[in-house]
Amino acid sequence: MSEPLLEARGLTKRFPGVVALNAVNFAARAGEVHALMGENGAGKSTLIKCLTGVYPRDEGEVTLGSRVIHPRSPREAEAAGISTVYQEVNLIPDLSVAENICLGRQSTTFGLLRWGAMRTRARAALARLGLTLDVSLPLTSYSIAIQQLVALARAIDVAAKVLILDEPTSSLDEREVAELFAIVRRLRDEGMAVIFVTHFLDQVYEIADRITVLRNGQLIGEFPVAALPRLQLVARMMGRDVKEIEAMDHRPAAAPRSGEAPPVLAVRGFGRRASVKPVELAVHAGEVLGFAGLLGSGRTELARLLFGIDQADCGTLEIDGRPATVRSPQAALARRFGFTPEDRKTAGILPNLTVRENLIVALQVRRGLWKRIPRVEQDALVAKFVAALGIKTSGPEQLIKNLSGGNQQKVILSRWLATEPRLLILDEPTRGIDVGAQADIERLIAKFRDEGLAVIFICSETAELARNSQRILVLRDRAKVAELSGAAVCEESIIHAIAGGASPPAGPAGP
Amino acid sequence: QTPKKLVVGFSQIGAESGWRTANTDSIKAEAAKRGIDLKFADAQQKQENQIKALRSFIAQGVDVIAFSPVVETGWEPVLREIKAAGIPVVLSDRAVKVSDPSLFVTIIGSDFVEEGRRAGEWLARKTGGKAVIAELVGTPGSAPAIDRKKGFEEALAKNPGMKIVKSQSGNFTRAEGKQVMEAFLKAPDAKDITALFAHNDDMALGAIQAIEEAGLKPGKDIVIVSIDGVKGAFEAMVAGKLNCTVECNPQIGPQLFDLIEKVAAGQKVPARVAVKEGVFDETQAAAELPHRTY
Amino acid sequence: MKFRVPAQLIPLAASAAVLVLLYAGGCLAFDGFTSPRVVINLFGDNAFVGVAAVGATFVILSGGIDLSVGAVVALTTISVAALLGHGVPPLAAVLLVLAGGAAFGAFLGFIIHWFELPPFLITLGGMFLARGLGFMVHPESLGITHPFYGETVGGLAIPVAHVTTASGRVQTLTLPFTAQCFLAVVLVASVAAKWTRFGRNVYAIGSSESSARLMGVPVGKTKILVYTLAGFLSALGGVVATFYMQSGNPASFVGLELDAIAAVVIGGTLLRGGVGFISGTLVGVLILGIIQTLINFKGDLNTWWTKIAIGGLLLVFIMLQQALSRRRRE
Amino acid sequence: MSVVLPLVLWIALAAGLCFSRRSVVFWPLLALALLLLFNQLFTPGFFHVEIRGGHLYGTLIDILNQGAKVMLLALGMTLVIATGGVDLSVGAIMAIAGAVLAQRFVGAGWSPGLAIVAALALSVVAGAWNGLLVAVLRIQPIVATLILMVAGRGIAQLITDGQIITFENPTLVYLGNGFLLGLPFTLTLVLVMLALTAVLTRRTALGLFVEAVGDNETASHFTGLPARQVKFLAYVFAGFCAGLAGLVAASNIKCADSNHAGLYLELDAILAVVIGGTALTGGRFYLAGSMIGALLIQTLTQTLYMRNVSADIAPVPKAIVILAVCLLQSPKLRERLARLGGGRKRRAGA
Ligand SMILES: Nc1ncnc2c1ncn2[C@@H]1O[C@H](COP(=O)(O)OP(=O)(O)OP(=O)(O)O)[C@@H](O)[C@H]1O
Ligand SMILES: Nc1ncnc2c1ncn2[C@@H]1O[C@H](COP(=O)(O)OP(=O)(O)OP(=O)(O)O)[C@@H](O)[C@H]1O
Ligand SMILES: [Mg+2]
Ligand SMILES: [Mg+2]
Repeated sequence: MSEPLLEARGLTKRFPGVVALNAVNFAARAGEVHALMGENGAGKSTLIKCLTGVYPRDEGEVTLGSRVIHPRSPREAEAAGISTVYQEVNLIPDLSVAENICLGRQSTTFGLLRWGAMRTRARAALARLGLTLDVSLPLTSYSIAIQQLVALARAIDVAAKVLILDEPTSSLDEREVAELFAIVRRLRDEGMAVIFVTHFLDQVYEIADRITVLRNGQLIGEFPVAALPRLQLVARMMGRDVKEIEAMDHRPAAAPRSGEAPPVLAVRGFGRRASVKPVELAVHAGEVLGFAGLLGSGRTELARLLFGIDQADCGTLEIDGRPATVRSPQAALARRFGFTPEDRKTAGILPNLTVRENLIVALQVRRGLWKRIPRVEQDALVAKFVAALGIKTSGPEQLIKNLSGGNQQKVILSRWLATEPRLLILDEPTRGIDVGAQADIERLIAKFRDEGLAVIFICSETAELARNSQRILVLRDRAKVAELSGAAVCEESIIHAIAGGASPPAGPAGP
Repeated sequence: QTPKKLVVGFSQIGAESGWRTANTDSIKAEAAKRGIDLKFADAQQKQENQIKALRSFIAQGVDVIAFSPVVETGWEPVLREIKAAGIPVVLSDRAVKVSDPSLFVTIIGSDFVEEGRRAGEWLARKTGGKAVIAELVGTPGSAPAIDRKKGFEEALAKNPGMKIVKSQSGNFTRAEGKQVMEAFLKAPDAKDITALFAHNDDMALGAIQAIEEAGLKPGKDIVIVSIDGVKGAFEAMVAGKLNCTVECNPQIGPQLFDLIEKVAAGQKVPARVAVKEGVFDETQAAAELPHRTY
Repeated sequence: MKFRVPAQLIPLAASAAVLVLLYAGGCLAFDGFTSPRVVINLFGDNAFVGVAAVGATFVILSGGIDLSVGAVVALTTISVAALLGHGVPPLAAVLLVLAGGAAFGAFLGFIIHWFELPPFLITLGGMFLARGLGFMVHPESLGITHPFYGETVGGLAIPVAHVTTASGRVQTLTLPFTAQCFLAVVLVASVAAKWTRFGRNVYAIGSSESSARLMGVPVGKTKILVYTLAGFLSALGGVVATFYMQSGNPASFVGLELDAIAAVVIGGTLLRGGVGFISGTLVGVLILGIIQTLINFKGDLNTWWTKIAIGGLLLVFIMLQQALSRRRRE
Repeated sequence: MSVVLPLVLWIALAAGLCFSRRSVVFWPLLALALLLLFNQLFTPGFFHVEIRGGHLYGTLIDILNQGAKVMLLALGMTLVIATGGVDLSVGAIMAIAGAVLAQRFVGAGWSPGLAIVAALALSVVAGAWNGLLVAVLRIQPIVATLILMVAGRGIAQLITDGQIITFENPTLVYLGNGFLLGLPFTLTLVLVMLALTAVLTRRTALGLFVEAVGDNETASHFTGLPARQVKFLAYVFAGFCAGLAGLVAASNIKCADSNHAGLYLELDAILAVVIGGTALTGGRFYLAGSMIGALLIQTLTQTLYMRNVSADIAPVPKAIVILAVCLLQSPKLRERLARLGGGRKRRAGA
């Protein structure tokens, strides 16, 4: 076993109300991919931020090589040879892609930037990930997934000794993950230490050499991958018995749809210029309709259209078989629709408000300005959902921005569930969520579906999509290319349809 | 054939007080009466705006430029430019400090120092040279505030029995005049105050309210003298609440355009023309009030 | 590849279009508006606002705001006048106040960064401080009579055009030194904003401070530097104002910061930071200037109609800009 | 009286400080207490309160009465700032309200009640105009309200024809000068408006909506929250509050002075709100904090008057107080101090 390259001993970090890290030891070795695993809120991101000088650590020591280091900022960490991609996309929205990749390391002549060189370098960095973009466009003109790739391109564009990736793959599709892993392997073989955080177990077993597990800020242990089978890993992360976990894996089977009630929502020839080509779809009470497609295939845009965030410019929409319009989120809410956006940070949470307020806001909007939900009822609701979804928070009055990503997502889900919706549109609800919580959410979806909720489920994980959906709508280039139902709802046919092979028999939407 | 209409550019300071509005009205009315094409620009109390206005007068090719300067300094460059363009300049109301006196032809207006001096002298006569005075100063840094204070203090210097115990700016406004006077009256030594000197009538009128609210009789318990001579001041004098106002006459329109026409015609004019002004106290107020138009 | 105006350039282009429209309108409506004097005055008369506004642009790009501009300009003018009055050589006086302005800005920036306080409040405090200090330096306006000002600076003007005056004399029009300073500052600042690391860091911080920190941008250093630069440029604006008026006055330039901010925003820079151009500020300053020129040429507005007209033109302008940028984005 | 009232004041302050120990309001309150303490010790006559003319009379009473304008403005401003905006036009709206009041009453011969209603109605219209520009046309708030800030004062002067219009009507004069139960009527007005605002925001969902919009507009929009309407309402309310402040200001000096009414008061209002703990970026708001902020500013003004600090250098102490309050409030400073103190303790314990 080689010597540790980056090593932390006795690292402790306290936040008001939480001990995010409690005397954690951690060691990454050169030429090795080291996975950092744990549930939401276990302290993975905090560990990374302590290592790279974002947070000052309360106690502990960090060594790089044989040297003790005290980075006070990511800049110093990078100078010392640690390159990091932090969780969530942390780039500059208004700057161009090229600048985002080169910011802080631009080459200059006589103190002046060389824009041409910068663009070339950015294009090259993106090409390593198999991506061709117009690098002079501002970052915001690209989707979250592209942004995540840009962040990765930025991280690997620098010669570092240690590369840290905090959930870099949460928005990526298989092909992109494959490209990324090829690069990671190459870097590892060149002698770099790679630290990798993810909630995708498959990816861990595909790429990692060693795993460190954290739980509630405690170090659970460090294991070679071979010594830690999947179930063991999950058990360690969750702090349960392997038996318990095995029991958990039994998903409730999807109940077949009964009755011939009109669909909760049906659209025909529904689309928007330069955004989504006219589509036809119907979703019934008690079923989950999945949207499959590659990045940028238009799933999010279709969802926004259905929820009234963007307005359709053609086609008709029916609710319960009657013509209707949904021209704003307000109207959608009044129709008892719900929508959890994929971009949690900018479109989901109200960062400086409390968990309680974030949770009740949609219900409050539905009740109207004058009928304030009494505090007792609010507290009861919060208590109910915190318990039901297992939201980890120090209390209902905690600011939501201080929750880990997964727990934020659960709060937003609760926000809509509290309104007792008839149709729930979930855009990547399990992105960045740990296995336990993911199972929770999947179980909840099934439960509410069985109670008569109609669900539209967008997810880039085909397996997950297949597992949870009754029917699947496949989109490619912003147009509907197939609809799968019954036995066709399986990973193979989804991938087949996405890839654009001869589509399997796809029945037209609607009754 | 009709003679070409005289074009005059006038840059006014603003409309910061009733006095100033009356001044503007007088100038506009007189120009209209004489059939002069008046280019009027309001500077919103900013010197930089005035300079811009003067420059645009050059571009418009006016025959004569007149203006009431916001402050005394800072005119040298633009006046030189005007001179280069061959346009004569008449100052109204306030003076400017320039190294070259040929940069303007003449000035018509009041002498702020003299006004302050007259107020002080009147107060000395009224109180027999013994007074404990509170002073409401104008806007800090403004020419009237500086000069009126100077003149007033000159008059006091001759009367050792008179001293200023409180002095604070009321910004030439009623609201602040009242607020500052309220504060003056709450000091432990407020009982000693026997007189008030306000740099303009508006502040005096505000202060009168504060004095009344304190249960004192303005004009009796505290002798009040102010400057400007607006209508409200005369009304207050008639009501016995104000004792004296030193006139600063805003209605200079006729005199101003007499001068301008002479200047335009190339005639010789005196370097300084004083405005007809008086000092009015309670005894004359009732007789004068009907003649007050502003 | 299809040609397309980059989205970020649209507001700037719209502002420039409006500027041209306003100028053309003035030429049609008024005699004498076509005179080259009008254009020269536009640059010369607005030079000090412009210089200060460039500083404000950096601050706004970085996501902050600077309310101390007017007070610092006033403090600078009176300080220069007082220093010259005490026999300090002009160049030394100018250098001294520039250093003072930079130090003042650095002080504000330091507090804003170090204690994580809102720039609005701290620079408001700075405004009061500078205003009071100005009156402490000298409580009333002071003329500057030093020959350096009259002759040396005056001699730096560049002849650009000839006009015939009403009396038939041919006169040479010059671009005053103040305007040259303004244009030079715009040029240097544009380069600094677009072509230096510092400039790009400013944009990055304004767009997303937390991301910028994680990406290794020296946030604290950049922020302090931005306010230092703003203080320096405010002081330079003050120096330009002394060239312009040859006097100092502690009570002057009240509300100049709002003019500066308005110019920046009209120039297409977003107040939230991260988006905008220095050249936009140039356009913004010229638009505010031309609005005033139009009112002066109109020549019959009294105080209140002047105010209403300024407000109205500002509104018309903003609507036009919005309409143009919306049309172009479609 | 002279002993009782200050005593009551100090007890109330101490209680307030204890009560708000964990809240944002603590720091501005502490600053106010410190400033008052300074005056108690060093400014003779500051705490002197007596009964004169059947009502309380003294500097403390002046602070309440003169502070009322900024307190009223700050109420509306708090909501506007909480939505992530700012309203620079409130000073101009004050001038408009005063101008309408005086012109309708004196010029048009309306009854005082009608004149008041007209003034408030026009203020609401002015607020709605701002709301329109910000919420519907999506113009940046600073620029949008700058328009009315410039033009509004012109409109006020247009209404009064540039003159100062004076009035003596007892009803109108009572607004800004009257006393109710020995205390200034303006205090009652402020308390009623404060209670009204508190009920409006905390007993309905308006407060939550305002905070949500200010915190993250996109997310609010996505939850179906009527973000535009909420913003619009905030500006209308700020207009109404400014109208009330304008009435008080005009009544206080028994005339409409369009050129000076409310001049630069928008800055004081913003300052009061921010000192009170509401962030300029929007989100959480603190009505009580804003009131304390306004009182702090007025106390400071009164202190400068009482101590005869010359008006031209008065900005310096004002700046020092602002910076001091900011530093007091800065969590960063406390964090740094705590780390220093904590480090020492730990070392001492070890
Ligand atoms: N800035 C902060 N202030 C207060 N508490 C924080 C802060 N950042 C993190 N925490 C808390 O620290 C704990 C660890 O959070 P962390 O983000 O490290 O979890 P994680 O393992 O990365 O989770 P996820 O998988 O959801 O990203 C959580 O309880 C979180 O609420
Ligand atoms: N590879 C790409 N190149 C350029 N633009 C892209 C690319 N991928 C996505 N986009 C842009 O991002 C927008 C977002 O598409 P949308 O979010 O609807 O896709 P999606 O299927 O939901 O994918 P995602 O997984 O990113 O959410 C698209 O309209 C497109 O403009
Ligand atoms: Mg994390
Ligand atoms: Mg998507």
